[in-house]
Amino acid sequence: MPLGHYLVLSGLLFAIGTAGVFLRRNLITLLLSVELMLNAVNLAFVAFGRQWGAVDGQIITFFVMTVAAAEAAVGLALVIGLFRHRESLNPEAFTSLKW
Amino acid sequence: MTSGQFDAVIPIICVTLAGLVVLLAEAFRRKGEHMPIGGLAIIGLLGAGAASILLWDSNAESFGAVTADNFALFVNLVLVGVGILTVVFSSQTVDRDRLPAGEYYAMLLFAIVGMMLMGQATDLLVIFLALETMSIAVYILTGIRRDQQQSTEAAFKYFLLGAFASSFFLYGIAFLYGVTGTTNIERMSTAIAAQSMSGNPMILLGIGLLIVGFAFKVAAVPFHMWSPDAYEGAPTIVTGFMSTGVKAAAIAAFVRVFLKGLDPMIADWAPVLWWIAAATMVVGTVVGVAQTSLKRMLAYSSIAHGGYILAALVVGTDVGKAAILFYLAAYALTNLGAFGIIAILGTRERANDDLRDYAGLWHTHPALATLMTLFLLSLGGFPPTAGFIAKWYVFSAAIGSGYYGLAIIGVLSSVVSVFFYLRIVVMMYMTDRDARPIPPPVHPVAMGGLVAALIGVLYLGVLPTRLIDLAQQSISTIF
Amino acid sequence: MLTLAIVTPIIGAILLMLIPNRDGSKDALIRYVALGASLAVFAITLALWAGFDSSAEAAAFQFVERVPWIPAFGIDYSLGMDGLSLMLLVLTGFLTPIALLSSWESIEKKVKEFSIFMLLLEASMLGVFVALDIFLFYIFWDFVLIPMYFLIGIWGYDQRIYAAIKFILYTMAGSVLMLVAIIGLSWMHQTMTGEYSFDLLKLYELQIPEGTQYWLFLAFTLAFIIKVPLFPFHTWLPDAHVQAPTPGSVILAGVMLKMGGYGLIRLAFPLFPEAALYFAPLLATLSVIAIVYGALVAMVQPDMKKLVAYSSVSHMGFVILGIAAFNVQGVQGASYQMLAHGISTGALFCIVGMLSDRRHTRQISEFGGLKATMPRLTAVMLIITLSSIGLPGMNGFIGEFLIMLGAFKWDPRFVVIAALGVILSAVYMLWMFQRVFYGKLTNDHNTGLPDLSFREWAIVGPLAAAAIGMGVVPNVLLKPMEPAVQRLVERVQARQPLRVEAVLPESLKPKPNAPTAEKQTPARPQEVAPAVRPVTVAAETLASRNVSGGGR
Amino acid sequence: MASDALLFYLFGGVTVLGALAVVTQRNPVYSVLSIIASFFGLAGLYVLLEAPFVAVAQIIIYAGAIMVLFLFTVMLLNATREDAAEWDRSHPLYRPFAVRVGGVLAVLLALQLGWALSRTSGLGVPIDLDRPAVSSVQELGRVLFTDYMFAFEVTSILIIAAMVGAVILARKRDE
Amino acid sequence: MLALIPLLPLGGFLVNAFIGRRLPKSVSGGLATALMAVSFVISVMQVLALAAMPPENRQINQLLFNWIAVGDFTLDLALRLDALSAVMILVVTGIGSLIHLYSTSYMHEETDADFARFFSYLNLFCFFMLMLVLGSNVLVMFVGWEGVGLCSYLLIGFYYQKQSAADAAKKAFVVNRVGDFAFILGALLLVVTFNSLDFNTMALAAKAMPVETGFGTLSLITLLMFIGATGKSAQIPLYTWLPDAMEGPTPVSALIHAATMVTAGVYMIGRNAMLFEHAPMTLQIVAVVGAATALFAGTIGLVQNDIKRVLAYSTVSQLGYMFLAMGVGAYGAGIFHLYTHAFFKACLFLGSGAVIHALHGEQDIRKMGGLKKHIPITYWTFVIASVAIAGVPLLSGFFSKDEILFETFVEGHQLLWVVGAVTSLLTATYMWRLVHLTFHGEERFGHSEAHGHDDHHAPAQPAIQAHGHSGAHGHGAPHDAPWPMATALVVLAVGSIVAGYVNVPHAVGGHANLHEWLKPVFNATNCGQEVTTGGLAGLAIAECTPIEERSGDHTALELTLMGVSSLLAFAGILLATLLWLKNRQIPARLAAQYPGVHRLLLNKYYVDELYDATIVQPIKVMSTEGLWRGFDVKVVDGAVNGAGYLVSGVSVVLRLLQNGSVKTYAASMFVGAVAVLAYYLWR
Repeated sequence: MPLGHYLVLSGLLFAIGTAGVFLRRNLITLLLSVELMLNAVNLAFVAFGRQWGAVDGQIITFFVMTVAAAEAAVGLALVIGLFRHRESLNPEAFTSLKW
Repeated sequence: MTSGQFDAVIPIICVTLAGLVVLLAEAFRRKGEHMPIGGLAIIGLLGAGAASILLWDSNAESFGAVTADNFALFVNLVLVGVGILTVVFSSQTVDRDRLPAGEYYAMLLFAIVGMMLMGQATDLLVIFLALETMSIAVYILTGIRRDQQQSTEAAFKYFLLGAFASSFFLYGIAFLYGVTGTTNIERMSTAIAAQSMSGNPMILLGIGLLIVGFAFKVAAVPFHMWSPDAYEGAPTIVTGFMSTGVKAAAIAAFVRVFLKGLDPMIADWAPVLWWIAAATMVVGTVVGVAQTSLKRMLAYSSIAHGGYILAALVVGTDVGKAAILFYLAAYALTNLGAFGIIAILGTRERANDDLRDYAGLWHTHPALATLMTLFLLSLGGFPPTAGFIAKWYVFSAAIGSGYYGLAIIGVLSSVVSVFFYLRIVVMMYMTDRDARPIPPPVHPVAMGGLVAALIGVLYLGVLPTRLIDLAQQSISTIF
Repeated sequence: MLTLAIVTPIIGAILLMLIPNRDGSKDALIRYVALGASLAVFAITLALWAGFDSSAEAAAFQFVERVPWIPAFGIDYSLGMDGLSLMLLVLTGFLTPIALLSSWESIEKKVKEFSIFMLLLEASMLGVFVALDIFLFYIFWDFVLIPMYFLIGIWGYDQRIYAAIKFILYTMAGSVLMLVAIIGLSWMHQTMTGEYSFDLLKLYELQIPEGTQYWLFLAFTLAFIIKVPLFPFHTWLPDAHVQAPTPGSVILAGVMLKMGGYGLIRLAFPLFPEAALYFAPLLATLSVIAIVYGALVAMVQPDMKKLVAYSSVSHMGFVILGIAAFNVQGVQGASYQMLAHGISTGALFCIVGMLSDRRHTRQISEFGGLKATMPRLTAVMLIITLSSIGLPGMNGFIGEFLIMLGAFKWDPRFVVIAALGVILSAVYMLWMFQRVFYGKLTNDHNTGLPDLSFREWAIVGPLAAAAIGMGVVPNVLLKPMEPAVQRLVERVQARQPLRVEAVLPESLKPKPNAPTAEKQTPARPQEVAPAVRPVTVAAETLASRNVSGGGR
Repeated sequence: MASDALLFYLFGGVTVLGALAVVTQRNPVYSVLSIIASFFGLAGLYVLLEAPFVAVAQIIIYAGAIMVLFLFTVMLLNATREDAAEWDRSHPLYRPFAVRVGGVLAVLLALQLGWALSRTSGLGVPIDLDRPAVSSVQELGRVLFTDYMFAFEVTSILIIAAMVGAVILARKRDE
Repeated sequence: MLALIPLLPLGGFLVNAFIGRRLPKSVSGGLATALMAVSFVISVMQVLALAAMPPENRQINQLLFNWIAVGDFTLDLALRLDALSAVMILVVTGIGSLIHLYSTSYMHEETDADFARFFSYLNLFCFFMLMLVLGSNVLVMFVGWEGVGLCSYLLIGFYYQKQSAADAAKKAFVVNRVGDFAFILGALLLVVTFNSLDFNTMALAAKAMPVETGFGTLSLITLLMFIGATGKSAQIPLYTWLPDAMEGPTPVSALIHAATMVTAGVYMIGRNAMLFEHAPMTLQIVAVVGAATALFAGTIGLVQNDIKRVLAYSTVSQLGYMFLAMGVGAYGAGIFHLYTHAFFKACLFLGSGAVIHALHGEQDIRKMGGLKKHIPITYWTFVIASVAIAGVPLLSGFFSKDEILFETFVEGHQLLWVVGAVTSLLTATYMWRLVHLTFHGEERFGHSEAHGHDDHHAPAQPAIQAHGHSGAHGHGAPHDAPWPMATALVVLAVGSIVAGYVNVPHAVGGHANLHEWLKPVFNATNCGQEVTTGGLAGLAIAECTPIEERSGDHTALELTLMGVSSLLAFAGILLATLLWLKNRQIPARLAAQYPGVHRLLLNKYYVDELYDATIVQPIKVMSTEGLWRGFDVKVVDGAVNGAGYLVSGVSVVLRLLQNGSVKTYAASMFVGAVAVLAYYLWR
């Protein structure tokens, strides 16, 4: 398969991730969208790595996964914290900081 | 350790160890026992500072991914200063706000580790990891006042948007990797230079996405919207830390990536950054005008200052790079001082950051008011403060390369910014105190920190030569 | 020595900071310390005068101090003075103690801080006048704003905050563009000579392309004419003046406005001669508008301070006119007018301040017939009024006459309009004088107002004496300035065509059958005046340097 | 080759559909489950790219660990239904605006990426022609612990920070 | 020595100004008077010294110091006594001394402080007036010129509590300033033309220049200077301040507004005769303006009811005469009239002061009459002066006026001569109207209502009001002037008779001594002394006829004209006697018959009102509404504040974008990202 296909797929995934940020009214889904975006990047890395015939692409995905895990942990902790304050997961409920 | 493989990372190791020690100390601390945790943090930071000084001019490299060139060391020193001042100011706020001291200082130190690494890393992947380390620590610091919804909310917004930005950033790295086959900045530069790539859409995509990622971290318009909220919600002293440390680290990495790795493409990215810098300067100042919360106001001011730094980045000459370094140092001292004062004046219940809280401050806390005034004047760019020299340096760089437009936008927006800085002064000096409770007395350690910052600000304003020379040396060694 | 002059007030300010005075118990001590410091500065300026060599052959700048400051950019801490600086230094040194004295009754709260700000202000103003490095110049220039901002904002009247902010933003908006131009200039020096320099003397030698000059000149000039202030950039002045406390107004009008004129003479014109030539008619046009406009608006002001403020607009218009002409008479006149205006307007503000201290109002309509209760104040006010309207024999006249002379040699059309100011100044000043001091005591509050106290004598006495003295023996001040002005004018004119009889219509040009003077005017007859001097027919000759030192 | 293409489209389809399901589901539980499905698709693609170790890691770490964390949180908060739309219509910037803009932007972004790629030369060439793939776990480990050793160490700090942070943030409020 | 002449009064000023209020009146007044007297003596000595010199270099110079030196422009503060200034200093110090003497008595009712103030002003005035006449260059002259204006201001406003006085003072100063405006421009043009302001230098230089046929530089200069002179000397159109100036104490009117200051304009033209001589067009204007003023003021004087105002208009009219003389080139005649006028007009004013004094401040001649028997000294001196001013033969006024008319006629300005003659008739008429109404006829002053009921004029001077009722000055019959006043009156009356004899024309067997004396001054204007070559220079010689050489050829004509003017004088007196003494209904009837004309005259042709409506009010309104509230506040400040509001407005709007929703923030980021990418893709 040509590299272009993978990249287009990755781009599509990335765009879907960004769209998710807007479409959903749930903090957890927002986090999932971010995960989608990271996975899109991972796909690109692996594809590029394959293109260059090097392992770097694959290795970088490990790091990305680690980061994603760390982010997920912190993000979910924050979601829990927020939920404790307002009993809501709607991002629109958290606009006490503005202007 | 003579010129071992680890030389370049000694400063980072120092801070990391300090972070771990702090964490352990907290773990072994009995309830109610007082422990000089902040002192431990300072020792670690001083170690890092000493190491940075010792490494000066050594150009040590470690692991092929970390360098200790003067540029990085300069940034390290700024970060050490930021860290120490933050720790010093925290002495007043940690107990008052009942923060978990060990974790707080540990996060602070881990954040600094990330920041230092951002300056020192020569590999995009390491930069990304460092960025994440720093970011995660700062997210946590932002949300550390779990009892306040605002704090958590700020942390979440910052986190979510930061995560997006990281994705963009990472995607950018992916494209650059795809084009050049490496994430090492040096090699990337060579690869780009080897084959003319200015028309390659992939590399342009990579550059664009990297710009987004970096611009987010330095809170450049239009990627700035998280910063006022995050700054307002975070504990004040953390805000100060964020606005200086995070910015310094992000700029350091920005400079390294763009002026070293992507230098061959400068004709492609400079125009974009030109617009971003201009918009940042303008929007930062203009929106700051309407603010009534001091923290928010300084958040916008911080955005604007990011714009000035970006302007120097656009220029990209040696003068510009040195100007960036000088600006970072001057701005760090000044802004931390200002935020330190706000932090000191806060209480557990309220941040006391509304403009009206400052009415008549001169009458109740003349010393604090005077200090605040001087910091604000420095932010506004009045002589004889560091802020003036810094701005002059940046504009000088811009004008020297013919960027008159940027310089004029810059000076005019600094005039506008003076308006809101002076509003604070007006409140402190020219308005009578209303019936608000008088804030608590100042912790002597914190006061010492403020005075030290002030001395720094004035020293850099009156005798900037040493730092200018240092900045010039720093950039001349690597670029 | 110059550093000493700048540092002395700073030391004074630091001393004041060390005096604990939370409850105001040490106010008296603080006032004496501040006064002492300012008097010391005055003494230093006088010593500078005494040590100044005013002969035409003397070095351009004297008492030069030069220490590298930011060598990376060729920025020096470089001070020096010529006659022009000297006179402004003396003016500053003279007015600051007076302003401090005038604060003794009008400033009651936060005396310490007030005095500190006054001394800092003095230091920075002195710095502006002696800086030979334009970077240093800009630093002093900008710093001046800060103490003045506080003086207006803290100790001013009702609208003080608006006025203070307007003042600082207005003037800053102008000066930041100058900063851009200054940097641009230094880069130009770097490109042309390969070394960074902000040294004024080196920059003078720069051959800047004309198109660039225009922009740089405009940037510089905008900063200066806002400070002066020139129509239509004058609207900050009435607000700032009216709202400032008396000492602030005195310094503002007395010295700060002069920074603008000084800047034009010292920087804008000699640095960019071609541009200056190009824009001079524009400046002159604005200046004559300012003269008439300021006077007309002053005429209808109900508030005394505002009236004086607008009169400043008018008078400073003359200064700009003289500078725009940029020949020896014009510039000398402008410099002299700056000094004269410093004295008379300073005194006017002092007197208005005294009235407003007594009555807590400055509305003219609140007064009337004050001569009956305060004859001494009236007498002093009269002297100052006359000096302000340029009565011959008083300080105002010399400057205005020389300015008009200089401008007339350049382009008489401007002078015709400017001379209207002569009429109008009499109208508004005398009208105010009449409404305040003449007539019957109609307002009961005005009965029994105390006349001048001893301290107030100490304030207005020297001012009035100076006003008369400057009119009678102007040469004392003109002479030291002459070589400096001569040099600057030559510098500019060397790059320009002669600016003489440029516009005099053909029919009005004098017939050339009178013997044209030799370039070397013979030594002027000393004792027997009428001995016929060769008639130089309307030629502002470049080489007319041997202007006879009239000393005998 | 044809089977490659078939598999690519199959896995790609699963991935994309899963992703779309993530962002269109109102129930977060379904979203989490959809993303797991999408990850399986990705894992398949990694296999196609001759990166089996990554594929396995994708399943084990991502689908197995991280997503379980998500699922756990969803359950913990017992927020299986998304809040009803409660836009603040009084606000001048009527909230759905952001949503619409965001949607448009996402499409634009996709188009931009696609266009950029379409203009890049050399992307149409099949990947596996010139260079051999490196898929051995041994090689992977060697590189990871030599060239990427430092990065690996850095992640340790990252993880400590995240861990401690998550603990602080999620801890019960009363101390 | 020369410098002492002005410096003595200056010393008097300083003493009185600083410690005067603590001195008794006798000391302060006495000192001032004595200093003036000494100054007069010195003047006489100096003039004698001058006379002893050969006529060609009759000049005494004294350089005080170098005043202004800038570039190639240099100016000395120097004094110069020549024949012309000699006449002037004698007038100034002589009449000045007398008026000082008079004032010691006249002002005696003031408080010590005010008394000293008065004398300090008076001394200061003399100082400046002497500087004016002695100044060796235009600028020193200008110092004096403005200085006397200042003193005039101070003295008119002496009764500062009186609104009308304060207004009049300001008006005087401002109107003078209008003249100064032109004067300064003239001086500047002089500098540009001659590069000097020294009178000698300019005279020499001007001599070498041709007489201008068109309107050239010299014409412009002289015209500007003449405009200056119209201000100071109250000529059309700037004469309006002088009648108002009568608000000042009467001795002031006598000294400043009759004898000395107002003649400064005439002096100035005389001083610069060499320039005017080369600018015939200006001279023409001077003559016409002078004549017009003379006639115009004379008509107004005819109907005024305030004793001092009548005299004021008379002064304006006489000044017009002088300008007429200057304008036709009869400089000597002009100066001669200036000199004689000083005597009789001072005498008249002082006499009117004595009348007012006697009536405790009454100034309205309709409330006088029959004073002859009460105040004989005043009466007789007043009559003598009136006869003199009317031009009755053998008195001083006759000689000077006559000479002017003669010269006018001879110079070919017959029309102007007619105007002058009519004015002469008018002069006699209104002066005698004044004499009749004041001194003759029935007594119309009520003892109990001696104070003004006049609607037009402000109430009597407060100081007099305040003190007038007490002590010796109670309500009694009018009493004659005390000795200092009487002395002054008598001396001046004698002067009015004999002053003319210094210049008896050749036609009646005199030697025209004054002309001879002044000859070197005006002869400096003679052309042809310098032998120049070239066509233009030759033309100059041809056109330039020495004026003073003319007389003698026209003895018959001169005698005829003398006769005519004598007749006119007598006719005027007769007419006045008829109308206002014998048959007083006629003027009233006339007034009723031509109410418009009468009102026009009474209201001084509404010139003040015209100025107010066309200049003063529009300027005020324009300044307030147009410039200040309009341009300044609305436009400039509007722009400034508008910029501020714009920034805050934009700020508020941008701030609203920051709505707290994380999605909005994300959207902003994506917008940025898309834009950056778009830039790269569509570049």
